[in-house]
Amino acid sequence: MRGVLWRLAGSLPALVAVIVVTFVLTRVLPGDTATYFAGPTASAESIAQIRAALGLDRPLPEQFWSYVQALMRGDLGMSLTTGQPVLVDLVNRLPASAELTLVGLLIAMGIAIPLGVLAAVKQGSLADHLCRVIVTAGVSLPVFFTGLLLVYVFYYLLGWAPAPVGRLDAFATAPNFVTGFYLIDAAIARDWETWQSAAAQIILPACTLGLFALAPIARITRASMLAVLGAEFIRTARASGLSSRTIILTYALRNALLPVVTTLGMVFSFLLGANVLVEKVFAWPGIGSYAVEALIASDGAPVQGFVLTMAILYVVLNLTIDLVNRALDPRARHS
Amino acid sequence: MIGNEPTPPGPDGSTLLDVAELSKRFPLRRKGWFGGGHPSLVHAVDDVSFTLSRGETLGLVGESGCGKSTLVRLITRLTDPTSGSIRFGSRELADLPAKRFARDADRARIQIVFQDAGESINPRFTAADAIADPLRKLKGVTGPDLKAKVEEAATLCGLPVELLDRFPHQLSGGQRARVGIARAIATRPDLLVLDEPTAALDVSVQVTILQLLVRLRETLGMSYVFVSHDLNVVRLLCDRVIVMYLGRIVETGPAEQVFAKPLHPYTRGLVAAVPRLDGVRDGALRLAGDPKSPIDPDPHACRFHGRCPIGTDRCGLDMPALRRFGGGREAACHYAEEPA
Amino acid sequence: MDRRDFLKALPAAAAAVAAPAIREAKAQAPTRNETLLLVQEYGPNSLDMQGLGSSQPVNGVALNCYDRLVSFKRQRVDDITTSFDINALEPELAESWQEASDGTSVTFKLRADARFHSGRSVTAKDVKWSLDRAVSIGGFATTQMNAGSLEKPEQFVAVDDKTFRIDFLRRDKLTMPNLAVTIPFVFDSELAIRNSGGDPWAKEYLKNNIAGGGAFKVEAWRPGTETIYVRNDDWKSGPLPRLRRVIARDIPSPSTRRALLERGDADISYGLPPKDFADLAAGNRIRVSAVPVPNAIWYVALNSANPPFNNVKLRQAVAWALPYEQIMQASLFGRGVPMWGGPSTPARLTWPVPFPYSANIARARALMAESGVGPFTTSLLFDAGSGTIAEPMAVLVKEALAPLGITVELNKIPGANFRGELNKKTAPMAINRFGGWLDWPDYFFFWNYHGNNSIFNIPSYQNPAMDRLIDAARFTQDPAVYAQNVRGFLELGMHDVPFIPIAQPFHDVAMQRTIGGYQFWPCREPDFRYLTKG
Amino acid sequence: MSSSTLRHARHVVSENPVTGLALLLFAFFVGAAILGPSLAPYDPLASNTMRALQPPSALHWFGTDQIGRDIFSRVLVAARLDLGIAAASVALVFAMGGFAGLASGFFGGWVDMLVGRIADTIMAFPLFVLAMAIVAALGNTVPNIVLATAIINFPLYVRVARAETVQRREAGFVDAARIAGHRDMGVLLRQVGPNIMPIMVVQMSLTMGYAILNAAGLSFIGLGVRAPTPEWGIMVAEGAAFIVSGEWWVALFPGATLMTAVFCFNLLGDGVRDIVDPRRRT
Amino acid sequence: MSAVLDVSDFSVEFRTRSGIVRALDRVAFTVRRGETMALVGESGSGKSVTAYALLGLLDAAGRITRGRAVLEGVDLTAASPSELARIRGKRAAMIFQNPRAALNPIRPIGQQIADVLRRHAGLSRRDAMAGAIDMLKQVGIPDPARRASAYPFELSGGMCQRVMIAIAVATRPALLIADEPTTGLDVTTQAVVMDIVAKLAAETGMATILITHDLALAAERSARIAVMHAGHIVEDAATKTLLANPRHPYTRRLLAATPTAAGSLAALRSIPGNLPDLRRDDLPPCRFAARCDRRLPGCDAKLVWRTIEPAHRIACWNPA
Repeated sequence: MRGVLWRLAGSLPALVAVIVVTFVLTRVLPGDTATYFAGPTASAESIAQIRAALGLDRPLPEQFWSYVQALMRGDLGMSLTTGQPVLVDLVNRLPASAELTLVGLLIAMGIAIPLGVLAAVKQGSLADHLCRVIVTAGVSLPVFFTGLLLVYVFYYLLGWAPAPVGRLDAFATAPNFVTGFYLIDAAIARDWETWQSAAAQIILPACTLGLFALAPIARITRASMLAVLGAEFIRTARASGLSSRTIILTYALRNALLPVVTTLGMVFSFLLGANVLVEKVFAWPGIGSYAVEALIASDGAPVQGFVLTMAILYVVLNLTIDLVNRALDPRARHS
Repeated sequence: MIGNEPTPPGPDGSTLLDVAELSKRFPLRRKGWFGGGHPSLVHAVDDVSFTLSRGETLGLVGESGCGKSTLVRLITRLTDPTSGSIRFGSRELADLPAKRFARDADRARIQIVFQDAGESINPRFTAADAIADPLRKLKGVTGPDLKAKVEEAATLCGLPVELLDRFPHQLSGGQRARVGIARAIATRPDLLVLDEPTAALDVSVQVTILQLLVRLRETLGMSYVFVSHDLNVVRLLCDRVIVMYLGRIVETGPAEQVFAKPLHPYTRGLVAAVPRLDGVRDGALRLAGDPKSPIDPDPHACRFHGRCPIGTDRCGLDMPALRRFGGGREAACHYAEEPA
Repeated sequence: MDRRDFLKALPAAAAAVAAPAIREAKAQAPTRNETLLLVQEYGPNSLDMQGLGSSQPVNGVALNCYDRLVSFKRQRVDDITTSFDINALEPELAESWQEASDGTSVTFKLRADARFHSGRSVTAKDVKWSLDRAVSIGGFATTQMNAGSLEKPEQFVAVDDKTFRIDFLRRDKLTMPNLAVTIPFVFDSELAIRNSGGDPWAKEYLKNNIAGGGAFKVEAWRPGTETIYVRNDDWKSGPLPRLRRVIARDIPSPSTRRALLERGDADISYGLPPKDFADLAAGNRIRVSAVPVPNAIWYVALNSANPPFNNVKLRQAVAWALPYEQIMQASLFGRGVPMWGGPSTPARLTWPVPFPYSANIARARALMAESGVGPFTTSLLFDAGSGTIAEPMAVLVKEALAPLGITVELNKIPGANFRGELNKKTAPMAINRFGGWLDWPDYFFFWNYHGNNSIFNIPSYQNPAMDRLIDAARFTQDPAVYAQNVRGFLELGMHDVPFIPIAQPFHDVAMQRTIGGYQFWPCREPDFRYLTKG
Repeated sequence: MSSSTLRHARHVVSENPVTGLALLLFAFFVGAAILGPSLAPYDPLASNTMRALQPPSALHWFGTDQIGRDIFSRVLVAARLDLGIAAASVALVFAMGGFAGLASGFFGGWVDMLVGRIADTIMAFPLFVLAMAIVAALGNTVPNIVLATAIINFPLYVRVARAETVQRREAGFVDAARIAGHRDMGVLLRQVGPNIMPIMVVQMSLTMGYAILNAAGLSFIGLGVRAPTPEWGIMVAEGAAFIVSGEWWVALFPGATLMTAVFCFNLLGDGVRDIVDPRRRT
Repeated sequence: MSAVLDVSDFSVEFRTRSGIVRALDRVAFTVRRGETMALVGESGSGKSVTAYALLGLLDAAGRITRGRAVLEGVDLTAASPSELARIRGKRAAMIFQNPRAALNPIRPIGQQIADVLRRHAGLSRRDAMAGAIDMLKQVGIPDPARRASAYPFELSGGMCQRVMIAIAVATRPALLIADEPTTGLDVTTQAVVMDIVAKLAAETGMATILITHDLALAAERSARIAVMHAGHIVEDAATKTLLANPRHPYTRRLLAATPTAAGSLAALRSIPGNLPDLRRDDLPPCRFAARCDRRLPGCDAKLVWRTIEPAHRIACWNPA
């Protein structure tokens, strides 16, 4: 517990740095919030007026101070593009991104880990080479391109996938909010029609993401599996005549999972960032596309809010990985 | 060269190295909320004193974790001591930070042969590069002069000159050991520290390396500090021996006598545990269990207390100091008796 | 805008967003045939078109969820499209109106049965509050009101419960038409004030809530995701809409929107790239309604205030060098009316009107020589947001100017910064599209060519002669004087070419064959009141 | 490289045909990058609206785009820019991250702390969005794209260099170098540095692919290289609008080329790793 | 006493890139119940390969090319991988050097012992754990019930080696192969660990093969020593006989190079030359011939195994 708190405290400097860097970045972004607010027909005076009202005419440190004060109150500012408080937008959109990323990650794990294990167990075999080519091809696909292609083929040409209109079919109703994850919420509500719609909608974008996550996971699984299979304790296990099932699953895989878990964390945070492009293609109402739109529109507050959310997520993620590692590895628990 | 006069060599038999009350403690990194309390200390080397004469070979033995390696790093000035003195010739080296010592004039005079010759040679260096490195850096030798000196050192160590352009992985274990020795003697040091130089070698090769070391000591007039866990080898090579236990010296004396009639119960256990070609001796002394933790040891208790077969309550309350015995021997045990 | 206001609004906004999640099942849910699925690039960022910073789709909210006093007269243009007559008005909330004989005011009689969604009867007080708000709130709404000489709250008088009068500041032909655009819509002022939290114009409340009496209510609004409208069954300002529910989904990818239409999953979409409209129009599965956007052109602006384009010969040379045909083909895919190759004097006194230029490299070279400007490098600004059209256009312009010794660097600016860049008025060349809601030539010229140098005067064009012509045309009552001045500024514009018109764009809307009743308005947002399905 | 390394390389290629294929592709891309502009059958910038959106044919192998430019020529010419950006950013991050990681691992203490904090901070950003923000803030020029790509890769390089350095910090040869009179900086740059080089080279070839993707992604969003410069990401973005309408070649060829290039570099990264360190093969 | 393991004519090859390594050539020996036999040799002599090959633990490159190895009536060279897996750990077990690395770092030691019991003795989870705790007690680990849930990193090297021994002998195997079990341990710990092995062997009557490079350790701990050189067993005799009367030139050389508690450095002699390259096709029949000072012309013709007196075999035409 103390270790956890320590970890949290240790991540504070990074969070502060993130806040500062984002603030500076958004201030140097070209584009002028006041001009945007003033509307197309505004005069110079009215723009100046609005600038003063927004506090944009004050010196940067002062602006930063009021930004931090607002942050302390949980106020992340307003989005110009959606017209909503950034916090509300983020709260509404985060589950969409998280659900998409998690499902993508699960798909990737479901394929990559067995593939990596197989490749390691049959090192140098055809399966190994094939696995290498497949996962490398997966990571080589630009997600923006894969997404388009998948939509074109599976929706437009074949009609197998539902219309890429977001998290639910247009005529379906969102399940009652419990976790914000439609798949879970619909299951809780036992609303299988909605569940099906949500599942059908998520499958293509999640695959697009998953394809991208395949390689790092398969790669690290194979590498760490190979390292573990070559370890002396595996030789002991074999010398003790344990079944190959026990050796591979209980002895090798559990040890091999330690670096995999660490990588999963990185992959997850990487995917959270990478799904900005996927969300755009699939009209997915997540925070990624939200941030990109805002960035393109030089809309600072959502970008700041997004980055801050991601930074916090990153911290939480690392913490989770730490905890998982502790659960898996007695040595980590000890130190 | 940084304005330090190199120590002038003294006559054979005079004191070359005088280590006094040398200690090294490592703080343990402890994550406290406000860093409160004193950090725990690992007592790696604790209050160690000894001298080494010119031309002498001093053996250093003890179990893993007894502080041998730290002591070696201290006297080769790779690490700074926590307290104590290291006099090299007439010069005090303990106050000189290891960083500064790197280019000191005396750096060339204290060299070391590392335990694993393969690992101690930069994999991207050829044998010649490795041997040339200290010559170039410490003696400023360059050009053809350098080549000659490298070849000379190699030849002295029985390393064929044609192997000089090979990389470490292209050499056999024995050849690598020779490269390691050639590098160490290239600058003609007065003190050579040998850190288990034959531990990774097969017996057949070990013999030649040991014989080479004896020959080099005689021709170059060096003093050795020889670290090994193999008591038989130590006995063969060393004039005197130091036995360490948990950072402290428990016994010193002429090698032959220490192994023949150990005074300290730990030395007795150690000697008894060495397998012998003449077969097992029933009822030999066994040291069961493991050494205590070196972290914040009780300053009043004998470090061997608890594992000692003859220890009494007194040993837990009163740490025995090194006592002198006849024949130039010392032992740190309340119950050690003058050898018969 | 105070950040504290934002925070206070937070729970309300969150509730507004969360509320639909606990929608109760309606007794008689609308059938799919009564539900329209509209897919658009992006949705409204507010529910209040009068508010600051409202985006284009908010016009749709104003149009469908609020009523105005009057609307333009609807006018059928082809078998799928109904447009409007800007010179004729029809009743909406007002059942009749009467201009005073001295021409200083107009008095409206409000519909007796008109009720807000709240059930309260619409009164003249509400109309006054709404128009007061429009002229006082600042930003676009106020500017638009001012364009019709609607400037002060004192102009608006609630005579009695159902009688409302507007006093004219001056005689302005734009005053009455300006009452039919999407700005002067009528709020339920009591509801708004009750929830205003002390703000006289209830900006925060109205941004997130509908307080009106239009034909539709907003059932759910998830900014950036979807907006769901349901019919107001008690609507009296017109025939009850056939659609009972409209789902407007934000689908940023145009290819996806096209695919949705082609596969029959969406009913209607607009804002596709011209190529897609061209393809869809050529096929017969999807219907495409195309209306040339009134008062609008795609143009290349040349900065007339600074060298080198302050040289009129150089501007003319450029106008003679542009590859109009190629642009029309490769960039607009024919979705527009050509604005080049016209007679040397305006063929008609309307706007836009074809300019006399066309691609003629020999004339361009000659004029270039005459101008005395040597080879130079310049840059061409365009909006990344309309990149599908502007980018190929820019590339073609760049290529076409190379033979004249003009090296053009393309400067693609992300949407939000584009306006800021334009505002700097320093860009030597810019590609842009402008359309005024009120379809008069002098309206366009006032905003674009006038020396008052509004933001839309991208070339920073300054010519006192032009200003005189425009001002004279704007406020004359005499048709002959008007015609003379319009002819004058059109000709001057053609000669000085600070703007080189390329084409008058089509406003394209693609829809399933089952969709009928498409209505085009100046704001260009779809009007659900007339749409039918099945 | 010693002759034994070469022999080993040859062995790796012969044992692993995939690496051979990657090498072949690599040669092709490098060739395109060097010779591209002189090999291109058409001017990559010349439009011809008469021949707009032509499907692939003998005249135009990859077809033509919206304004009739030859896609094959554009794809070919783009190789130099795309690979150039990737190579430059990888070289930059190699220098920055490699040294920072080396120093961090070697000296520990506050250097390690500082470098770790910087890397942590960068990692806490969603990387692609950070790259977007940097480019958006500094302006979308090629040097800024290179810089942004380098910055987001920085933590990765630091991590690898640091781990490798820490592993070697305690190695015998480091002590040997000290004994031989090397000071810290000397040991760092001349002893440890060259030893972590092979791993860093592997890292470079592995991140090349990612760097290409990143640059193309930025261009796709509109924050990268400016039109009408031929660049794979922009070309995919431009072509994306035409996929549904059936002009698949506009996006497909640049997209497939982009993919192949990244694929090639990723495979090559594995191959280089095999050559440098057979035990690490994954 | 009956033979637990009878190895005859046992050859192993490794296929590598640079050629076929003839790692073992016609190795033959017998271990009896309760007997401890030492396989002694320098690195590369093939002593570990022998152990690995016997238990079917060779990696993919290695294979047994000829010979038989009969363990209690079962020919291990003819057994299928799954049969071998059932024999390993049940009837023949093995312990290794570097015990800490040889244990699963993230599995409690008790579990690791219990895994073997469950697999081979078919015990329930609970019985297996009880058995594991009992085994820990037998190998002299204090407080076994509590230590059973400890992880390897929490134990000293000596303790880990005891756990290894517990894993190996948990199923009362007929044969224990100890592959350099004390290399890397301190001499004091080595003595204790070897005592435990001896005690367990005496209690259960299992045969032990002690693989070591340390002739002194072999002398102290085994009844019989087989000396290996370059894939051959060059001499195999009772320990006393071998030390007192070594006949093979290599054995004599090895003894002459081994430092003893008495004697001087000058008296030690190294062995000239190197091991032959086992990849060579023209490997001489006697692989020591090139280094041998008693070499005869006949040495180049054929290798001979001779029993020169009961229980003393050598591979030499010209023994000392």
